[in-house]
Formats: sequence, structure tokens, C-alpha cells
Amino acid sequence: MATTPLTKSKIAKSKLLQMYRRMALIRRFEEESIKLYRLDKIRGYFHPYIGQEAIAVGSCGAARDDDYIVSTHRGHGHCIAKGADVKLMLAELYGRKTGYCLGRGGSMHIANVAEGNLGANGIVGGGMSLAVGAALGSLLKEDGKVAINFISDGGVSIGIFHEAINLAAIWKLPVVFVIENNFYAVSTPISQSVSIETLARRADAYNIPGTCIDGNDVILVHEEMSKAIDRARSGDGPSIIEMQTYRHTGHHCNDPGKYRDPKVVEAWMGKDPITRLAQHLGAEHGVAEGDLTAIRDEIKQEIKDAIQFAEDSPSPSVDEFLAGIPDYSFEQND
Amino acid sequence: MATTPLTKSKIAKSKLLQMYRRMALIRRFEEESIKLYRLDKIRGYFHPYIGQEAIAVGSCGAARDDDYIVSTHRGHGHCIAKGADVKLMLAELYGRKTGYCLGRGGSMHIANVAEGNLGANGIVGGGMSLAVGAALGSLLKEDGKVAINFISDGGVSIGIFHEAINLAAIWKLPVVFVIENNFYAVSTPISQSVSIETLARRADAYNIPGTCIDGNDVILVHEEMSKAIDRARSGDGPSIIEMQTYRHTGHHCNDPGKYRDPKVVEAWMGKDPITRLAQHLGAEHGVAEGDLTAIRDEIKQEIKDAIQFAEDSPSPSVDEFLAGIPDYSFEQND
Amino acid sequence: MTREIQYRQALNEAMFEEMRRDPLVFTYGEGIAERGGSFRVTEGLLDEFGPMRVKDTPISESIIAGAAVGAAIVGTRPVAEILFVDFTALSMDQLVNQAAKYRFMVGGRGKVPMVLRTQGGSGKGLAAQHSQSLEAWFCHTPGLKVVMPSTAYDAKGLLKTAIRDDDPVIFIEHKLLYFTGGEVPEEEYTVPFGEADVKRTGSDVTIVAWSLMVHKALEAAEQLAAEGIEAEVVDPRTLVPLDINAICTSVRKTNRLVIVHEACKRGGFGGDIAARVMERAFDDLDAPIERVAGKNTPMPFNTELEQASIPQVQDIVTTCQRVCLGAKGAV
Amino acid sequence: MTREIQYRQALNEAMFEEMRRDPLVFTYGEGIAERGGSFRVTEGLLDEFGPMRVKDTPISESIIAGAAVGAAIVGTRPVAEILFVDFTALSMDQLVNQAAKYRFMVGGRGKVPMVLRTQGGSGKGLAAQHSQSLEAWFCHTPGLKVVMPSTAYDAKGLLKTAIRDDDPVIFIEHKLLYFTGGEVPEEEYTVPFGEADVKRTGSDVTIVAWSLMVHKALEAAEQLAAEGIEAEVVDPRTLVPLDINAICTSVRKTNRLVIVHEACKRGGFGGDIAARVMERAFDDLDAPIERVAGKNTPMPFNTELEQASIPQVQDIVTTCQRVCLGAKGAV
Ligand SMILES: Cc1ncc(C[n+]2csc(CCOP(=O)(O)OP(=O)(O)O)c2C)c(N)n1
Ligand SMILES: Cc1ncc(C[n+]2csc(CCOP(=O)(O)OP(=O)(O)O)c2C)c(N)n1
Ligand SMILES: [Mg+2]
Ligand SMILES: [Mg+2]
Repeated sequence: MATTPLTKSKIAKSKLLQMYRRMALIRRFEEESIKLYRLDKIRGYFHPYIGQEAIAVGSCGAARDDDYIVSTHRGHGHCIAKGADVKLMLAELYGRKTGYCLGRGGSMHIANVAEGNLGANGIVGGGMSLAVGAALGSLLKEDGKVAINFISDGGVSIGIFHEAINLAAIWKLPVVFVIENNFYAVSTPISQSVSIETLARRADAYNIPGTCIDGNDVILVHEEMSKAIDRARSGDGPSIIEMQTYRHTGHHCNDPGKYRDPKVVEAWMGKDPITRLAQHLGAEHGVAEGDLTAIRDEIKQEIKDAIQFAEDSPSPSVDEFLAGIPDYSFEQND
Repeated sequence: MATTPLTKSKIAKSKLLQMYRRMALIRRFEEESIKLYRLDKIRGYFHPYIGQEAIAVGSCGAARDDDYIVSTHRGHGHCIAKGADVKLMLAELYGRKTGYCLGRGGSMHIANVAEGNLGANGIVGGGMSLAVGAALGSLLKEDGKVAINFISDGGVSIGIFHEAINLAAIWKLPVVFVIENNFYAVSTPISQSVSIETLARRADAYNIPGTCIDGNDVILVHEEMSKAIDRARSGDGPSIIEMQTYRHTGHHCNDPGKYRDPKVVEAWMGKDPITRLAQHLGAEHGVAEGDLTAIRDEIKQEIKDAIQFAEDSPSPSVDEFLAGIPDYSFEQND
Repeated sequence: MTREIQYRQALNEAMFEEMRRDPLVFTYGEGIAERGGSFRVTEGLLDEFGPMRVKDTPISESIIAGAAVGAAIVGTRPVAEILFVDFTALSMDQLVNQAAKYRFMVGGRGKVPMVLRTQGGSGKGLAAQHSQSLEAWFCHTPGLKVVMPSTAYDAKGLLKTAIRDDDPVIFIEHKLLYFTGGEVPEEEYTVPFGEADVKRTGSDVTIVAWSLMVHKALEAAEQLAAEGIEAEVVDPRTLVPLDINAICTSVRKTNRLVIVHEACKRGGFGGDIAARVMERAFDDLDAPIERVAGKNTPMPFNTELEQASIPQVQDIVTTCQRVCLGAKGAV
Repeated sequence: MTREIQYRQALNEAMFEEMRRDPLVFTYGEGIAERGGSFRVTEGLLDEFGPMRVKDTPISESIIAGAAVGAAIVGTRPVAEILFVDFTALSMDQLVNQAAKYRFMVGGRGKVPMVLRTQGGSGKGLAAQHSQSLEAWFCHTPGLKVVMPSTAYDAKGLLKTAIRDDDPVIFIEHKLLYFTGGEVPEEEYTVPFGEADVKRTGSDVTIVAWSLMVHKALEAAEQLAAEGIEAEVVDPRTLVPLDINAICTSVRKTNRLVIVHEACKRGGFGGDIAARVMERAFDDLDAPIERVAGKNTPMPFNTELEQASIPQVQDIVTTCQRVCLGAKGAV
């Protein structure tokens, strides 16, 4: 089936291939992890990123490696896009000691602080302060870093959205707000939660740029983000970019997502961001299907290794945890 | 000194005179109460409404008597405009048992629930939920009431502003948001707190009407409010009306307000809403200065009586208060 | 006539009955209408009562709590839902500075008959931001009533009472209880506030526990009984108002008290109960009151760590043994 | 060398010294820059450190607290101000779900060296929304440290420690203390967390009190001394971490404990301290531990009612008398 072609661009083929790799890695990671969830290897809430890969990858691809990102409850994609090691991610989802958060965070708190992913967040909108604060810190340190703040469409109605963007706007903080509009907050369509046509219009209230783009076009995402990141870095303040997309799955692993019209779901499946990039690579850069298959095979192995790593990893020690509580509560536990 | 004339309108002379009376009553109430504050008869925070009278009076004048209003920390004006008895108000400011809140609320919580003033609020923006909730309740009860929500310019940056207006917009609640823009939040100019030219632009984020008007023109206030209230009552949802004004005093009785440019203050004094209405009544309706003096004399007496009432009123009984605590804490106080 | 239904069904019945009884009762929250709620408590309400009385909201926890205050003041009876008690952190101004204080601040001339339904507790691997037990915040806020039912029977009867109450009620369910069953009468009934329920009688030690912990306490009591220690399990059901008399009556009989709560120990409501009992029944105590409570840590994701963070049956057993031994035996 | 300065000046000195010492320390809040803060704690900072490090904010209590979390994670040391502790109700999600849990949730791989300065307490006729004492909420939140200085000396030394600490610190000043004087060294010093200060020694009863209540306890102690009761006044200074050992040491000497706090009694932190002391020193107690605390009511506006709502010197005196009598005398 032919899909809408991607934006033409000057992005180098090697970069596109790298982005393809990351997107495919996310996809595979999620698909395999969902299987593991069904096998009870992974527990808790698990919100798959399948279908939204272009946003994380296009955005992180446009940023510097030392820029910050702040993620949402649907955070695996952002984590991988920012360069995380899937081994340490999967170990975290397993709750193992070797995971990014020592098994204490799990899916909803997956983070890779050392490499600039300040973390997922279980509170919708809760991470906006982290992004705005990180941008403020960068301004003070004059280290030229930008913070990319991934927000979900459900997040545009929460109070901190307003306070965070207003502060970023008046202080011209180096932050870019990416609204991933997948049209649903669990079962509630976004049209029931806002009275505007595009979420980007929220930007008008702060007199900052607000654009709405096809979030399944990784090249367009990359280009728009490059502009917004440049703008932020050069001191002109924040922007909002709404990126329209769709989740292929239910809200989380236990949600069949029946509230969505199957026809609409199908139509969006036809706009799959990975398929579109693959077609673009073929059509515009002469990449052979075999090359992509090779990449995907590599990825398969990578995920396989990651599963093995998670399986082989030890659980955190309960005794060590209990002994360590004073580190967090600052006194004997009584 | 000639001031900007008021909007011409078909509002009856009797109505205008009634509004004049209410505005002058607020003015006198505040002036005399400030003196009492200086004499330590009144304590706590006291935020005078002097200079902003047209907003409260024009707005309440456009509403039905059984509509609701929700006020701010600067709430005396709204309370009087909504028809409160200044005796019971002053008794409250004195902390007396006869006050509107039995001496428990004071200036920051002055309310007249029975007549539709759901109360002042010590939390900036804190009352927005009350207004939105009251409007929701009215819709459910189908009683046709509208809620007028007075908000201060400092309040436009707080999270609940966003959540409250968004909810009102999507549910088309019968509420009108009146932003009294007096350009300062204590010493902080509004230009440092927002990145937009007029606060009414916040309305764009919710796709509701947002207008910015001269808040010292009581006729204009009345007319714009009439339209917005009609709209709300007929089921078309909320509006935002920014009304620009100025406080003649400091932020509260202990604030000299030195942070404002004396020239600007003086210019605003020249736009005093009461003087302008007086001139309008003379020029357009042939009201003699003597008639207005007679009104003001009446008011003087009314306030004098109110002071006497407050002075003569008993303090609440400590024993009764303590005995009553179970009413609020639902069990013995231990 | 009783039959066994689930806790979530009991709550659902309470909603149906109260909404039928009083047209001013209405409900809203995230995903409660179309979807019937994350734990299926509001299932079917939209169909019967329609979209004016059963509403889905945006993700806006401040106005969800706050709009209930306004709607209550003007005479309706909102039942607002906050998905996780953890998210009430976003509603605190509205609950504490508005709802709890309104009636007082206006001199009693306005009342706030609202219910905030929410759920708390750990046990599903939901980690630090979805596993808290925060009742102590609300108990420390004069003007709020705090309800934490442990059984289907209590859940139904207390929710009905909450809806009819003229003050704001924080109604905290437990995520692990929704699908547990219990005997519930066919006939209409309510459970009054401030009346503890002795879930098990015993003579050797009093265990005060609420919400999920009641069940752990009962399990512990069975184990203790096997070794000759008879524990009395008192479930206060409402923490505000608290039936301190019932607790003291039990303590005067057993002379020993163990308080069990899932919330972290430091600053938990157990300290308040312990202090109150001491003030009233110091001379009746044969051993120090002990608290078995959550550890002072954010909740970890890993299952074993999660288990280690909250009271387990064995912890209750051991503590009761120690308390009884200390009194009967040495030193 | 010491000299007498005001509590607010002591805090101001701490800010100057720490901002000079470390260029990554910065501060912001409502009206703190141009105006120097409602209680003049931040006066002069803008002039010396400029608008990048001393900033006025809009009225946005969530992001005021929350931006500090982000800025702290990336290595700066924000000191954010919330004007009244009552308004932290608007910041709770950021303080509890983000600041307190961050280091834990990311497995220790990110730290949050932020300070939230705020002030609480009653006594100025500011009524229900501007007079609360809410430390119990924060004490019940693992991951936060809670500091409540009672003197200029402690205020300065503790604020410096707070700024250097790598975890989030809730620093609660008292609105009636700002203009009280106290001896403060000219030389640099810090006051460690978790170390109580015995503000008065005595042998008959221990009074644990913090913030403004320390001064009321000291006054009560003078009155009690006149009738032969020597009270020891222990000021924990930091509630988390709490120097429970110092408290127990004192109780082992006096065998009686009275806890005084301004926060309302129900669910106040006094209950927790009482329970902990009982767990550790039950056999040392000659009388039940008593709590003298705020009434379980929103704060009224009227002066006499306001006074009646919080502990007064006479209440402390009477309670200490009763506690001492109970032990020495009858029953
Ligand atoms: C403040 C808050 N409210 C509610 C929730 C529960 N919740 C988790 S995800 C979700 C829906 C989110 O939808 P959206 O923001 O559009 O993100 P998406 O899941 O579509 O990525 C909700 C309501 C939460 N985590 N945080
Ligand atoms: C949530 C909250 N933050 C801070 C304050 C302290 N405060 C009281 S009035 C005020 C300034 C308000 O300015 P504005 O909103 O413009 O109202 P105005 O005083 O000009 O009427 C502030 C910061 C408060 N009462 N509530
Ligand atoms: Mg969504
Ligand atoms: Mg203003």
C-alpha cells in the first residue's frame, strides 16, 4: 500500500538510516516487551510507543547529544531515541538491579540521566517543570543546552502546562514543547477535552510560535525541531510543536482500545512512520530492502541480547534496599 | 479636570444613579475603613478597591440579582456591588459576631452567600473553581443562573486559571471571567508576568471570546458584561473580559506602592471612574451636582451607622467557638 | 437477604441508589462516563443518568476537585473522582484551602456537600507515583472527613453516607480491594461515620487497621490464634471522625495495641492514634503501642522491594507476639 | 564575636554568603527581587547578584516549586520561595511526586539539591488561608527534609546547610519571628541537620517544641520554675531528620514529655514523636505524653478566636503541671 510520502529534505542518507535504525529499534523493543508483559516478566503499567516513533527519533535527532529531554508516561521511545542502551532499559522493566533505575523506577520512570534523558513521569504534565527547570539551569550555567519536553495531548489541560509555558515564555528559556497528539487520553478523545481545533493554538496565549505538523513524518519532525531548537538555543525562547500521530495499540498493555473507530485505526496504520521512512529511503536514496532487513536483523539480535541480559540480571537485594532507606528518609525507619 | 467621557448608552438615568450610589458607597467604605485600619480597629490584610469601582458595579449591575459572583482578595467592592449590607461587612472587618462570617473570615473571606456572593478568596485564582462549579451546578439545576468570576491580573498565570477556563469552555458553562487588570501584582508589573499584549488573548487558547476594555468606564463595563452574561445564560458558554483599571492605593494598607511611576499614577487618578460617571450624569442626564452631593451625604451617614454598628457589636464568644469546633472537626478536639 | 458482590460493585450500587434517590447527585472524572472508570465503579451510570449527570473530564485534577466545591455550595451533590490518591497532590489547594475551610470561613452560611472518590495503596507494581497512601494529609486538615472502607459492605454503606453528608468527604478506596467479594444486603442500608467495626473479637491484643490492612490483620489474627494469642481487630472505617472510644474500649480489655497502616510510618496517622490512646488509656497499657507501617521510602517498582516496603502479615504477627510477650514475660 | 541581628537578617546573611560562595546558587519567587521579599529576607540580593540569579516570578506556585526540581537535577542550587506555606498546597505534586521521589525513582542517578523557603503560622489576623502550619505533610513525604528554625542563629546556620544539601529541603520560617533578634556570630558557621538543641535544661519535664513554640515553651518554663518545676526545652530544629535520641535522652532524665506545636493536633507531627518516644522509652515514662497543639479548626480571623486556636503559654504551663502532678501525686 502506498502511503503519504515524507517531506523532501537535505538530511544525509546516513542520518536517515540512523533514524530508521532507532525507530525500528523502538518498534522491536515494544513488540518484544509486550510479549514479555503477557508472560508476566514485566509488570505494572506499560504504555507502548508503537506508532509514534517518528516523534521521539526526529526530535532527538535534531538535538545535540548533550541536550536534555524530558519524557512522559509513554517513555520507552524517547529513551531509546536519546541513545539509551536497551539492555539497561529491559533490565529496568524487569525490575532488575542492573536497570537504569536499579529496578526502582520501572516503565513509568525510565530515565537515563547520565545521557540527558531526565526521565519518564507517572504524572501527566508532571515533567514539564523538569524541562523548564533544566532550561533555567542551563541558562544560568551558560552551557548552551536546550531541553526538549515531550508532552501528551491529555497534558495540555493540566495547570502546570500553563504555568510552565508561561514561565518559559517570559524568561525566554531554551526549551521546546513537543505535544504528541495521538488524539486520545485513554478512552477520552481530545476533542472532548479542548475547544480548539489544533492544540498548537495554546501557544497564542503565550505569544510564542505554535505549529501543528504530521508527527509520522520523521523528516518534517526533524526539520521543525531543528528550527525550534535553534531558536531556543539562540535565546529567542520556547516554541510549541504539535505533532499529530496515533498509537497502534491500546492505551496500555491491558487496554484493547475498543473505543476507537476501527476504520480510523486502520487509516492511521497506513501512515505508519517506519514504513513511510523505509519507502522514502528506497525512493529517494536508493536504499535496497535488503539493507533495511539487515538493520532489522541486527536489531532483533540486540533485543534478544537485551532480554537475555535482563533475564540473567540479579534482582535488587531486599536487605540492601532496607538498609539504604536512611539514604532516602535520612534516619532510621521509625 | 476634564476626563475621558464615558460610552454613550441607553441605560436609564435611574440605573446610572443607582450605580453611582454603589460606586460612591464602595469608595467611602474603603476610605473610612482604611482610617479604621490605621486605628487598629481592623487588622489582617486589607486590599482596598479604590479606583476599580466601575468594574464591580458595572458587572453586578448587568447581572440578575440571583446570579452568582465570586470575588478575589480585593473583595469589598464586589461585595457592596452585589448588594451587601455595609453594616454586616464592617462588623466582619472588625471580627465581630454580627459580621457576614461571624468574625471568622475577615476582609479576605468576606462573603454574602445568601445573596449570591460566594466570597472573596485569599488564594489568588482560588475562587475560579467556585465560579466554574457554581455554573456547573446551575446547569444541572437548570435555574438559569450565571456566575461572574472576578479575577486579578496576577491570577492569569496560575494553573487553575487554565483548568477552570478550559472546563468552562468545553462544557459551555454559564460563567463570565472578568480580569481586573490593574497592571500590578503587589510590586510586580504584569508585563513581567506574561508575554502577551492584552490578557484577553488568553481566550484564544480556549476558543472563547476575549475582549479588552476600559474598566473605568462603568457604562462600557455594563454593556460588555450584559452581552457576555446573555451569551452565558443562553448556553453559548464563557467569555473573558479584561478590564483595565488602576488601584489608587498601594497593594494593601501597609504598602505605599512606591514601585509605581508617580506620573502614571497621576494619569490614572485623572481617569477616576466615579468622577467620570458624575460628569456623564451631569452632561448627558442633567443631574445637578447637588443631587450627587445628596447621595454622598446619605452614604456618609450609612457608613457612619455601619461603624457604629460594628463598634457596638459583640465579639464572638471564645467558649462558643471552642464548643463549636466539633462542628468543623467532627469530634472532640484531640 | 445478602449476597456476595465485589467491592467495586458495592460502590457501583451505592452510586446508582443515591443518584436515583436524589437528582442533585452527579458525578464526573477522567474516563468515568463512557468507560465506566478504571475499576468499573461507575459502569452503567451514563446509560441511566445521561451526560449531564455523568461526565468525563479532561486531565485537570485541580478543577476536578475545585468545581465540586462550587457545585456543592450552590446546592448540588457532586461525587468527583481523582484516579489515584497520588494525583490529589494536584488538588490540594482546592481540597484544603477551599473545600475544607469554606463553611467555616463564611461563618457557617454555606455548606459543601461534596465527595471526592479516589483510590490508593500499592501492590500492583505501579511504583512511586501510583502507590501512595496519603490519608494523613487529609486527617490533618480540619473540615474534611476521611473514609477508608475495607469491605464491600462498608464501601457501599459509607459511600451512601458520604453522599448525604453536608461536608466534604475524602473517600479513599484501595486498588487491591475492588475485585474482592463480600456479603452485602439486598436491602438499602447506610453505615454511619465515626463508628468503628470490630472485625474480629479477641482478648490479648488490639489491632487497629484500616483499608487493605484490615485483611492482613485478620490473617495475622488467625495465625496468632493458632499459638494462643487472641487478637481483636478494630477497623475504624472513618479516620475523621474517629471512633476513639471503641479503640480505647478494646485496649482497656486487651491492654495492648498494635496499629497497622500501609502509609509510611513517619507522620502516618498511626502516630496520632497512638498518642490519643496513650492520653486516654495510659494506665491500661501493658506494653508500648507499636506501629506496623509502610517504610519511609518512595515506593519501589520491583516486586520484592514493593512487598518489603509495606506491612506483611508476618510483620503484624511478629509485632503482636512481641507486644504480648513484653507484657506477659520478661523485664 | 557575636552581635544581635534579626531572624530575617540572619536569613539574608545566609543567602548572601552562600550566593557568594557558590555561583550555582540562585533564588526566585514572588516579589523577592525588586522588592526584596515580603519579610525583607532577600533584600539587596538583586543588586549584588543581578537578574539572572535573583528573579521575580508570576503567581505560579506549581512551577515555582517545579522549576527548582529541574534546575537542581542539572546541577544548579535553586532556593525557591513560596510566600505562605498555605500556598504550598498548590505545589504539592511538584514537591511530593517530583522533588521528593526523583533521586529514588532514577535509582540514585540524579540528585535534587533544592531549597524551598516558605513561612507559616498564625498571629497576624490573616485567617484560614494564610495562617496554617503544614509541616506534617512534608514530614510524611519520604525524600524531603524539613527544617523549622526558631532563632536567628539557627535560621542562618540551617539555611546554609540546606543550600549545601543534595536533597530537597522544605525550609519553613515563622511570620512572627522575622523581626525578633538573636545572637549570631560574625564568623561563618553552619548548623547540622538532625541535631536537636536543648534551649533550656531542666529535670522535671521535657518540652519538645519547634519554631515559634520554642519561645512560648521557654516562657512557660520560666513560669514553671517559679513554682519549682524545672522544664527542659528541646528544639529539634529539623523534623526530618529528627534527633529522636536527644529527645529520648531528655525524657530518660525527666520521665515526662509534653510536645508543643502550632499545627492542629489531629495528625500533627507531635503524634509521631509521641509514638516514637513511647516505642523507645515506655518504661521511662511516669505520665502519659501530652500534646499541646493547635485546635482542629480552620484559623479564625477574630483575634481572640485566633489566640484560642493555638497553644498559649498558659496552656503549656497547665499541661506541664498536670503531667508533673500526675507522676508525683495522686492515682
Ligand atoms: C495528573 C494525572 N492524571 C491522570 C493520570 C492517569 N493517566 C495516565 S495516562 C492518562 C491518559 C493520558 O493521555 P495522554 O495525555 O493523551 O497521553 P497518551 O497516553 O495518549 O500518550 C491518564 C489519564 C495521570 N497519570 N496523571
Ligand atoms: C496563590 C497565591 N499566591 C500568592 C499570593 C500572595 N498575594 C496576595 S495578593 C498578591 C498579588 C495579587 O496581584 P493581582 O493578582 O494582580 O491582584 P491585585 O492585588 O492587583 O488586585 C499576591 C502575590 C496569594 N494570595 N495566593
Ligand atoms: Mg493521548
Ligand atoms: Mg493586579
